[in-house]
Amino acid sequence: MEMQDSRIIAAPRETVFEGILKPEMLRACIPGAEDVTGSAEDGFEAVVVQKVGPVKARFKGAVTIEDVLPGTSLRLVGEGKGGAAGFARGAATVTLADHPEGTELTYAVDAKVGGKIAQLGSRIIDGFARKMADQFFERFKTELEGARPVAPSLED
Amino acid sequence: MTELANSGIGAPLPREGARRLAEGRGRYVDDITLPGLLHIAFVRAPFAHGRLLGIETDDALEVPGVVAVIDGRRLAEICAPFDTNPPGVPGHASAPQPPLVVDESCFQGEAVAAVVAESRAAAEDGAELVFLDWDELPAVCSIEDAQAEDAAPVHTRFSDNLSLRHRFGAEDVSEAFHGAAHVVEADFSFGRQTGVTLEPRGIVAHWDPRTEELEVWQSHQVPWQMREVYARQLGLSPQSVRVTAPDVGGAFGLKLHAYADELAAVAVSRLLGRPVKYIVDRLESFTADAHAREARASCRMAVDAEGHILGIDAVVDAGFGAYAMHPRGSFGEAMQAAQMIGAPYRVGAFRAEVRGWRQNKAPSGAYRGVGQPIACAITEEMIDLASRAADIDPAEMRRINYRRTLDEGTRATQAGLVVEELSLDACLDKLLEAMDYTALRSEQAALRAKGIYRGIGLASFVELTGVGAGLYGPLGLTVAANEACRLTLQPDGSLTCATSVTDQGQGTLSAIAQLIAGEFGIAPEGVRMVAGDTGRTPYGGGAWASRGMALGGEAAKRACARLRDGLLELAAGILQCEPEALRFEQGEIIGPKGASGLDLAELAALCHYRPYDSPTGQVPPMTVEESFVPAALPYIASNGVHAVHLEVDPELGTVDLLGYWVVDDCGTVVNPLLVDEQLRGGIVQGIGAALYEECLYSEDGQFTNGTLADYVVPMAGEMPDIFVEHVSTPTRATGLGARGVGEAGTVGGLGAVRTALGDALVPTGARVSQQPFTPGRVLAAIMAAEDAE
Amino acid sequence: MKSPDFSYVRATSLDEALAMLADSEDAVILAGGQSLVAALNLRLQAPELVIDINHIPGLDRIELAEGKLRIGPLVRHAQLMASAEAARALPLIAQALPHVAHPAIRNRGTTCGSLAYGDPAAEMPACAVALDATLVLASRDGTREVPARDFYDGLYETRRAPHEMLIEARFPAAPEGARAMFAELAVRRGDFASLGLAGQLHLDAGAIAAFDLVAFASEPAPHLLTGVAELALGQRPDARLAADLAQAVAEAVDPLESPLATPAMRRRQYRALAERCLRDAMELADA
Amino acid sequence: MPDDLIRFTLNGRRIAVPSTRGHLGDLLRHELGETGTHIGCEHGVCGACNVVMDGRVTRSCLTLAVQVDGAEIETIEHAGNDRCGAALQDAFVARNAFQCGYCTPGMIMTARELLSENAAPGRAEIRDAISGNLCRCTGYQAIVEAISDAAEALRETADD
Repeated sequence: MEMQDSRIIAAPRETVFEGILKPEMLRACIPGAEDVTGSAEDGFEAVVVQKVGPVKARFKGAVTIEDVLPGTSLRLVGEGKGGAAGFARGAATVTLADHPEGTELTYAVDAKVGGKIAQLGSRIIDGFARKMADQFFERFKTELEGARPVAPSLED
Repeated sequence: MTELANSGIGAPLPREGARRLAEGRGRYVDDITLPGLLHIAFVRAPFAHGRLLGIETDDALEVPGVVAVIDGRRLAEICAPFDTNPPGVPGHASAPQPPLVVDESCFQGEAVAAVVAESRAAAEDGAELVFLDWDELPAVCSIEDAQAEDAAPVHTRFSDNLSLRHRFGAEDVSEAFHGAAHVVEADFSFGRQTGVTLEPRGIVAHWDPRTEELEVWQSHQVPWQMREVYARQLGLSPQSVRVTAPDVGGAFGLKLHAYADELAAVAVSRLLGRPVKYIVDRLESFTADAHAREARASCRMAVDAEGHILGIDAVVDAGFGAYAMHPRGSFGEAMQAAQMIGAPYRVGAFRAEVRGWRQNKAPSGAYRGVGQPIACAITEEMIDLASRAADIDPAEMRRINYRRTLDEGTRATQAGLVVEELSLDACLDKLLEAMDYTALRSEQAALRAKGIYRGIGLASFVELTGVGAGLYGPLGLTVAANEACRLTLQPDGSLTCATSVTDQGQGTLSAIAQLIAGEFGIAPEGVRMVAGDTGRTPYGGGAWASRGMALGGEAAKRACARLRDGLLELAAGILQCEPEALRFEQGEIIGPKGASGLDLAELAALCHYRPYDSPTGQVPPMTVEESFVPAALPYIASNGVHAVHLEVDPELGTVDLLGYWVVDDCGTVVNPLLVDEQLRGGIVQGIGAALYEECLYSEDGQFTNGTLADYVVPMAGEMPDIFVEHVSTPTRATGLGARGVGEAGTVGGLGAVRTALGDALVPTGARVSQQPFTPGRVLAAIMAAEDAE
Repeated sequence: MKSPDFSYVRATSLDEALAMLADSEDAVILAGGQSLVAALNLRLQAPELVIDINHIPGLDRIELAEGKLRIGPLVRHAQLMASAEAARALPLIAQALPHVAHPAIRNRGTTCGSLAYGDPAAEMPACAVALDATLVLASRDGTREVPARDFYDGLYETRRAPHEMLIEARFPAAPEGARAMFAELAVRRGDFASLGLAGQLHLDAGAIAAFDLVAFASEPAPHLLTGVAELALGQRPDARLAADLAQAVAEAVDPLESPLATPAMRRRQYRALAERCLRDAMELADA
Repeated sequence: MPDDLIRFTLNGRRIAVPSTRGHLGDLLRHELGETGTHIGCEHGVCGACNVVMDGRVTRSCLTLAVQVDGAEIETIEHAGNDRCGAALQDAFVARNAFQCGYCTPGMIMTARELLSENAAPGRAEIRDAISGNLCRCTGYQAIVEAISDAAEALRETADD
């Protein structure tokens, strides 16, 4: 499925862009992330647990950042292998633009789910992907705008 | 008929073994257990197309109860991949299919690794912890995508996706279309279906290293075929393999094939020297059972002003899936879908081209009717379109064109079909009377004026039943198509019939027992049937293509004749008369002077214990074996006509079935109790195809409705009562005269719903080409027609 | 398709169940189990702890008092269906229940379980929203009441926190002369609906005095059609009104795009379904 | 279950069996050898696994094995012990209301509950009652007729 949404973030464009590249930001923003290791250059490894309605799945995944146009856009590509449950993969193309109230972050997400999870119905899967993306960028906005600073380093 | 009824044929007797099933005493594969039994759960490919880079099994092996995790490379050492390219099908190409993926996987759900454990639950625990490392490859799923010039290959060993190309009939039929009074044309799309047997596939395999014998219990239609398959793939002597099919919870063609996962289970047992069980669960059954029916077609029909069919020109493109199902291939459906177009009718010129396309989807295979439902649906809708163009009543249009028999001097139709002894006129007469066709037509007209859209649909069909060696031999398939009967007179005077025919609930065994009982004038309880076990039955086919009674019944009849002739000769010697003067009645020999005092038990005791009492000193054999395959015909054609009455709700798009009638000719009806509900069951599957059932894949080859809640099969609430009537034209091909009936319901059901829907939609100007006719599709067609106005 | 391993506890009191729910990171309540056990078999869920409340006394009561019908958390669909008192008090529920799955499922499945689960295609949440029911949620820290109209956020998303349990659904009894409106489109009897309408209207002196209608199954959560109600209130029922309101329903719904039908098709189906169930409720003759 | 045993009554017999995580269907079939209850989908749609739990028809695949501690379970193996079950079995045999027999136990358990509540169900009521039981072989018509026949037979012998 594909979907698109945007958020206005009360922070300058450069700050927003740098924020995305920080590993601790991924840690804080990926919904259900239990464990994130790695770096923006080499990619991140994560264990993610997600629940939508009757489905609760645990994925071992990798997140890479591609097509970086500093300050302007990048692609976040996440891929999770769920053992017998199947796989989940999402790519978010993030574009930043100046906005009177800070920065407009637009994201276009293309999500794919496969294997047993896909078999159980697109109804749930669409909800799954939508929820993941919305939560990610909502948390991202909160983290960047919030008084609470991003934790400098979590133990791996 | 009186004589026949007395002899057991034609009596609506309850089925042998029925009480056992009604009391929950069936014995299905999952009910079988062995000491030391291990269980398998498979890790299956999550992608439609991928390259397997590695398998991580460490975590899985830590799970309590997990004994082994076995991958495709390990199995490849002891087990050959299926190679399904019958030499007799020119231009056919399919990739070899290993029991487990070795490096390239070609459909979502293909088995990759076997987790073997003390329980199924532990095996599944382990399977969750096997992580697969993949490169995803481009997937090609729809028939259109597979056809595209630049389509990625479904399997990297091929450069394109064309698996079969064939033409039936003439190269050029354009002549017939020039100057025809009417030419009609339509496109068709048939949704991919699967059989959904209520009992999923399952297997217990035991390679015993002590005896070096492989014993297999499998929910299957053709144990003899499977004996050959397992022996061949594992490099064993067929004589060291025994395959038993216990009670089978529905098969419908789905359990006619050899499956990679089941072969893997057998190979795992061979590897570990332990008995293993693998029961396909419902989620797996959707992605890993054979699929069927996916096809697109276009057809043109030319008729003259009086409605005579001048020509048919059709193209059928079939979706084969990733591999050809072993060993019979996936081409049968496509071939019959094309070849059977127009079969019930005299057709001036005929051309049907068929192409089969590989796709990154589950392999397609045999499912009840094999292509014939598609051919029937195309034909019948074309007839309706032509009848509207020519302004001829659809029933009359059919009658005008019915094929009574082959034209003089020809051996086959232009499509190469040998169809004889048809009774379509008689079937139609009976049908129209039963449904009160004229009254329904007037009611339809009256209701149309009120905006109520009812449709009346007819579908005539010719079905190829009892398919024999004439089909498989020339294709180069090592499939026995004869059916055999080994009949034994036991010392106590009871009879044992070991038959190669198998029974998945059709009641064939019961009908054969009834037939045998009739031959000796005894009660069917006096005949013990043995079937479904290569260790105990004579070599032969099994169950497919509506063959049980037509072929197995004939073999039994012939065995009875031989046994009886021997016994009568013996009795004649004792009674000092001619054997021709004797006959069996209630197990007793009746002679010119009435009851002789000799009965089966007495003769059996004499032969077994006191052969010296025989006047000649000789006794006839107590066991005779007969095998039958129709010599003259590759198959026995049966025929019939279906009718549907339905109402379409043009606002909701829903279809409500109001009535269903069928008149079928399956020749001699041995047991109407079995035959009628067999027809109804087939019809309900046809209705399922027409209205509900479809395997929905996403563009990237993910199966998206793979649960029984999402893949919709017919339930009791929506099904109509179905009126069944018969015309009986015994076939001359056998002494028994029975034709097959197992698929007749499915072959005509789809077409009849299609024509009824088309008829109902006439006032709206809409036509639904894509099946199943879901509310969404019906509504889309109606809305498109409204927009066009 | 065998469930993963889990711990199982049979609670003997509500307090005990709520305490365990609070103490465990990952516990689920087992009432009817008709969705939960399927999810376990399918390995869609792998809870640490399953808390069985089936043996807690007193949770299976249906009580009518002070104009409210209270449904306890162990009241099965079949039990509610068999209750004459419930049928009188909640004609909408009586009309909707036969559409909930099949007899064997209704024998075990609970009405509160269905309400708490929040399947968008389920009938009971739609009825609860239409009838303005109150849902009582309990946790170790106490109870709170949430109007059903605020409870459903989206696809299976509700206001229930993980440590809370739905311990009662409280429905206002229908006033004398209230008429239920219910219709759904499902492929087969007992299937999850692809779209549906549930509601109730009430006439006073020949005019519509109360009107609540919910669209469900085609959207992530039950959708109370307040705009349609505004058009209906104060009007006298006739064929014209039924047609106008049906048109308003079709315009008010917001069906999700699905592979089976476009939103435009869904609106057309809604219009037809709405007109029919409005006419039924208004007791107008067939069109 | 302090000693980790599931104790319940199965077809009139007292049973104690080690606790297991699976569903009731598997417990009956694989731990207790009562294989008449069939597993068709394990997600509650097909009805092949229907048994009677504490007097009500229940999907055994949607019931945890541990849940039946203290319960009374009745399966197809015992259905013939009452008039209604026996009448249904007779009628199913006489009408040939099945082919492969895989759905039959669940179908009969479901029909028995219908007839215990409704002595004279119409065809539509019968179809509605069995609408949660999948039969893939028959056209359902013989099943409807068998249930109807059984109801009639029970009415005729009601006073015996």
